[in-house]
Amino acid sequence: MSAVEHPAPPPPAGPVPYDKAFAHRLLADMLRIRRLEEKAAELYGETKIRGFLHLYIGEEAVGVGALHALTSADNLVATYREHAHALLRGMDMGALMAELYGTREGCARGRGGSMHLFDRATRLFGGNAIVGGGLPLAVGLALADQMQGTQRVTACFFGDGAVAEGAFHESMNLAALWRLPVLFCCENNLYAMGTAIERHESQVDLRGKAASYGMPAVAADGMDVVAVHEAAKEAVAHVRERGGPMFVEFRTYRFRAHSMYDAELYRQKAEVEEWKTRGPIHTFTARLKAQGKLTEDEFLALDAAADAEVERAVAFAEAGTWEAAEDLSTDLYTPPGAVP
Amino acid sequence: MSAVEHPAPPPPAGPVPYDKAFAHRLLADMLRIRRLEEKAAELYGETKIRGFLHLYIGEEAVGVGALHALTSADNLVATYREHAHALLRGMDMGALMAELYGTREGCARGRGGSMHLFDRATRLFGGNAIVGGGLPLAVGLALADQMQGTQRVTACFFGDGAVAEGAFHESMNLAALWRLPVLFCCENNLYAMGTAIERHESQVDLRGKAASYGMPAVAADGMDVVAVHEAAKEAVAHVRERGGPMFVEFRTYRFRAHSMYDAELYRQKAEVEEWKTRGPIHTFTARLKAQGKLTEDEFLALDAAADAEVERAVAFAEAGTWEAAEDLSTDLYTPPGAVP
Amino acid sequence: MSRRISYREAMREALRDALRGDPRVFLMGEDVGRYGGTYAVSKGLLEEFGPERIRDTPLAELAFTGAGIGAALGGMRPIVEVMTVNFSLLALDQIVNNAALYRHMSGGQFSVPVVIRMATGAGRQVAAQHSHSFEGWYAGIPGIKVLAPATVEDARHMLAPALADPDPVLIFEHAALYNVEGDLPDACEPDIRSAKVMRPGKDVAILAYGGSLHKALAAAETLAAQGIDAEVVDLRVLRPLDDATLMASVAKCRRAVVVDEGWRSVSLASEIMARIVEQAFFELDAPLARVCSEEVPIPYARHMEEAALPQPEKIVAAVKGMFA
Amino acid sequence: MSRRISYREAMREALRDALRGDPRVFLMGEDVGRYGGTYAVSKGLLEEFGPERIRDTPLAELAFTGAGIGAALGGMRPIVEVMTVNFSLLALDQIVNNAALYRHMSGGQFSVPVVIRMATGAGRQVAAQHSHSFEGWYAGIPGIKVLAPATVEDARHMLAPALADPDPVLIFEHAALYNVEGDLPDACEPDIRSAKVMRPGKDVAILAYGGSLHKALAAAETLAAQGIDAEVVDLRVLRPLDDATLMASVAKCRRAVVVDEGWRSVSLASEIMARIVEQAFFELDAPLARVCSEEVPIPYARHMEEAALPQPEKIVAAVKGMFA
Ligand SMILES: Cc1ncc(C[n+]2csc(CCOP(=O)(O)OP(=O)(O)O)c2C)c(N)n1
Ligand SMILES: Cc1ncc(C[n+]2csc(CCOP(=O)(O)OP(=O)(O)O)c2C)c(N)n1
Ligand SMILES: [Mg+2]
Ligand SMILES: [Mg+2]
Repeated sequence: MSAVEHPAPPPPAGPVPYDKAFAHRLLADMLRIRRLEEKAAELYGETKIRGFLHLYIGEEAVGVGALHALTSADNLVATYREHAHALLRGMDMGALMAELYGTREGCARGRGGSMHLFDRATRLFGGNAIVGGGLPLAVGLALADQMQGTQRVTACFFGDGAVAEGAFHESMNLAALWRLPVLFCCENNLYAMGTAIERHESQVDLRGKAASYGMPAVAADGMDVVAVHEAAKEAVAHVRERGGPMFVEFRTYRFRAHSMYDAELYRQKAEVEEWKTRGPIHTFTARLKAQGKLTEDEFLALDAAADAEVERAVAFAEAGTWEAAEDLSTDLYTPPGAVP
Repeated sequence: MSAVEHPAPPPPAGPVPYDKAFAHRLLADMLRIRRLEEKAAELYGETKIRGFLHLYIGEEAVGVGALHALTSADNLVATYREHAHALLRGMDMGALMAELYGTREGCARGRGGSMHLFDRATRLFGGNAIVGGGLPLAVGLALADQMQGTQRVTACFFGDGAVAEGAFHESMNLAALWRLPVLFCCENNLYAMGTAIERHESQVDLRGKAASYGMPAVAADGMDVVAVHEAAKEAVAHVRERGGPMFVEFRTYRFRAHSMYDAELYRQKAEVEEWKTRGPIHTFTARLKAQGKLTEDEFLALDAAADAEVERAVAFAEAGTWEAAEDLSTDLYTPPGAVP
Repeated sequence: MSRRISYREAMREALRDALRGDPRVFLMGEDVGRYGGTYAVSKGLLEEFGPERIRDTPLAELAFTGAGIGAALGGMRPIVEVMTVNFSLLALDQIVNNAALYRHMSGGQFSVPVVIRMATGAGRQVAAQHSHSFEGWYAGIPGIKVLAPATVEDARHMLAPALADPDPVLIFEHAALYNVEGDLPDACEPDIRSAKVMRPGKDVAILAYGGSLHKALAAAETLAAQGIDAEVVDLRVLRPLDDATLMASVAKCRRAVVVDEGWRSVSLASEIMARIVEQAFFELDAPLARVCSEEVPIPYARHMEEAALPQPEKIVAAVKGMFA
Repeated sequence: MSRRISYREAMREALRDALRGDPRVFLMGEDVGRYGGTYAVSKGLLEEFGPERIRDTPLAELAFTGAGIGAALGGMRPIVEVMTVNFSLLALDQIVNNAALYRHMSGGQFSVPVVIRMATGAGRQVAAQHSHSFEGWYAGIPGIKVLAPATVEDARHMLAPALADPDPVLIFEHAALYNVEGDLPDACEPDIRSAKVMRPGKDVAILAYGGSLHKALAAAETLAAQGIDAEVVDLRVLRPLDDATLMASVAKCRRAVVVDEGWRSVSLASEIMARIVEQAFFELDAPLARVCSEEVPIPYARHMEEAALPQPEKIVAAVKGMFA
């Protein structure tokens, strides 16, 4: 096992410090994401979904743990690997699936697809497919809040690969310099596409970067929804109370290919298998059961509910309609009268 | 005095650990730069020189101390504030002055002016007027050396302001990741144009940045040519022996305006005056005299030599000729037969 | 009634008005505050509006431009100053991939009411890296609007409608114009839609904008003395182009020359020529011509810089070539 | 004699040849090594040439492109792969302000023999931020050369002369072409100077490049069936444009349409139209036309993407409009 480049951390263990309802909510959300994406992969095979499709499978604890630390008044800026984030903000799964289909009922009218989920109602500011491209936006959203006296956190997600981009550096400095309420959430899954973190970062402990901007930083086991949620809660509280930014690194792992085109030449099967044994859903399930907070029947019910939601979403997407080609230019500019 | 935003460090003191000849060389070089630039400022007033002219006055200890730690085989990448660097690499002062005049005899045929001094013979790769723009070049030059097995250091100069640019971050990471022989020389004069470092960097101790890339870093008093030279020697030795990069921060101060258009609204006169009392030339002169390594006559002779060199340079530039307008496109592309 | 004012002061008045009139408006960029603005445009504004609203930024073009876009999404009305168009290349990704695409790509959910100002152009011997004119590239990007005030009137009055516009608006201020004075009429119609005939004529349409407008007007005077009555049109709005005004002028004069300080190839000038040949081909009595910057990095030496840029004499020569 | 080969394999063979032939040549970019190349172009090269010469980079487009320029200055012959043109905006400053200006601005002291490759274009439903075609902008930059291989022959044979060129050369590979197969003749003349008539004709010149070339050829077939004999020219070299070949084709056909996947305004298409009207105005029997991408961010949904891009039917319609 030690031949793998990135050994997995010890499996998450210990009692889950949440009441049953909340623990079930976390589990249910991880299941919803997992089932949604498994279905999406299947639909990709059927060519119902096209373009790029980046799955979050394996990383669900990060999105679920972190987003449950935010309120609906907070802002979210995400990447192209953002099905989980959209769903957890409260986007209807049907609207999400319809967007993957490219129909008019999609959350971005079918124009964005998987990488560009937007939702004004839940303050989801995309779905950004330029690595690092969302970070400056997050800084600006937080600046707007600071200037308007709005109490709000802007959470910004990005991968380990994004840390190498100039955009990361400039955004971190701005946020720290101006003490803006930005929560920088690094989803460190150890790879930027096929490039292992050791081959793209000279210093793989990313908290040191935050320190160099005088920004507090913390790392958490991204395979453990409890660890993620606890770290995120503290970080959100810090940002909310102090007004200044914070950096959180979630150490996680992507179980599937980078996108649908990836032959995964760059990592060993054994490494993936080892990390899968730390899968966020089954380890959490096991802990809850061990603690008597979950029965197998309850698990099956949650899973069935997730499946049913996915089925409904697919049905909704299947019943979708196409935007008219004549509307190609609609909303290139804001129509007169629309409030921006 | 304490009302100023950036109090000056204690004046450089203590014995100068160099023999007379080398000490005189350092002093002579500081004087050459100073006299050259004083003259350039005068000529700017006479409109002999136009465009942007960024003076190094006050910062001479940095260039002189640092460049005397390099050999002629090393590479240099500089900024738009690079008269000193060009001269210290060994560029003929006449060719430099002619470039400021814009004549064909200039080091870049009059095409570059003050911000774009180039000299193939002394491995001076510009004069770059995009803040941070030279850093990636330096990384690439060092990469070429590493790949070709050439033992050479590439020194790259940039200001405190450049540290905020994405180019800095990306370049530091690349150099550290690939262990390239780059010497990152930060001329921290506490201001980026009119923006004090506290208003452009969330963390003003810039060594922390280097640490976040796992790159060794050191800071030196940039008003003290001895401190600069010692730090630079060690850093160059480190890069040469280990092959990996190093970051050196020289803390210095610009006595003149940022460029010729600057009303200096952003800093107090008292601050400038205080720093002037730490002027690198007169403090070094005083130390040498106190140590018996310099007489007033010797000083006057060095100064006169500098003046004479400047006079010759001006005469050379005055006698210059203009590139023909028909040659506007010459060297847009490499002419056939020219070795790139 | 009118008053004498410099382009710089006109721009500053526009900024002051905007800041006074709407608490959501703020200005950010490198050295806009304590330094007083590289071109002294924002001088005095820090004192009146404070460092929150006249916000000096680090050298981080990509992030502060993106932050302006984000702040616009967050309900503010930011004016981002990118010191010069040269440095805007570092911010281009944010302008294209966020500002320009955002509304369309989000299915119409979000607008980005940001204004991005920058100085452009050559003519001050600041050499190759500081003498670019990339506004033509920006004029090719759907989802944004692009303005080029060439007169004190436009310097004074384009900012308000740009800020009122719900979509990203870029304003290119030619650096050589800041010191130019002009008569500012007391009553002006703010308009960011139309081109404007600056000098009516009948023999040839000279279509120009920004710093080149004044060269076109100078050329027209020379031509007039030689019996050629040129019409000079100020494009003013580079995106969307006001085709109707341009075509009317071309149709009337039956000859046209486009003046553009951008490099000749793939320029705004080429776009205008393409539109003329699409829309007014049969009105033309002669091939179109353009006077652009030569396709070289702009050199430092004055005579070489002059040789590289559009000049009134080159415009005159181009026009006369059409009558040869 | 010829053999069947895909565009991807042709490009890979070219890379392999270059790496074998010159120890100064190396390839660097995101995921060129262990991943095998985003488009699998460089698959297998890491195994043959090792991680020094097939160099995976961090996500740092600005710095690694600049490092390629620096390495070229330092005596190497780097091939920088920017994964796609979309991300090249982040590197544009280095390409313009260093690569393109360097030789001229240094008074001829330094050349920059770097090759920068990138995938370009839309058509695979990857949505607005991943579907740009900015090669037109690059074609407007003096100091660089710009190539657009559209055939397996050019994919196989443009790299060697690009590397032999002492100045920066950009190569745009249309992402939709990688899977396309073609017949590669055993003997080829490597040439990065000229445009090429791909289909001789006499009624209308269709000028196209890259991914659009194949659409132009398809349109020509349709037109032939309707009695219109179109000549199709592959631009191949986007800078410097081979005016002579283009004008010869235009003069012969007296009608021309330009096809360009870039957004319509300020595009390579507009440049070619401008040149035609400058150089061949009196040869024209009809207004010029162009078929470009619609001026919108490219949408994800397939039918909307198709509507946004040039298509053979649009080319046919544009041509037929000229005969109406
Ligand atoms: C600026 C930019 N460069 C390159 C890409 C292509 N690309 C898409 S995702 C990706 C890897 C990103 O890795 P990371 O940030 O770690 O996120 P992850 O995919 O692992 O979640 C790359 C190289 C891009 N989209 N944007
Ligand atoms: C990318 C870029 N942005 C802005 C400028 C304008 N500018 C020139 S010098 C300068 C300040 C740079 O400060 P610093 O790096 O500290 O160097 P210093 O001038 O103090 O030596 C600025 C903002 C530029 N040349 N390049
Ligand atoms: Mg990753
Ligand atoms: Mg400084």
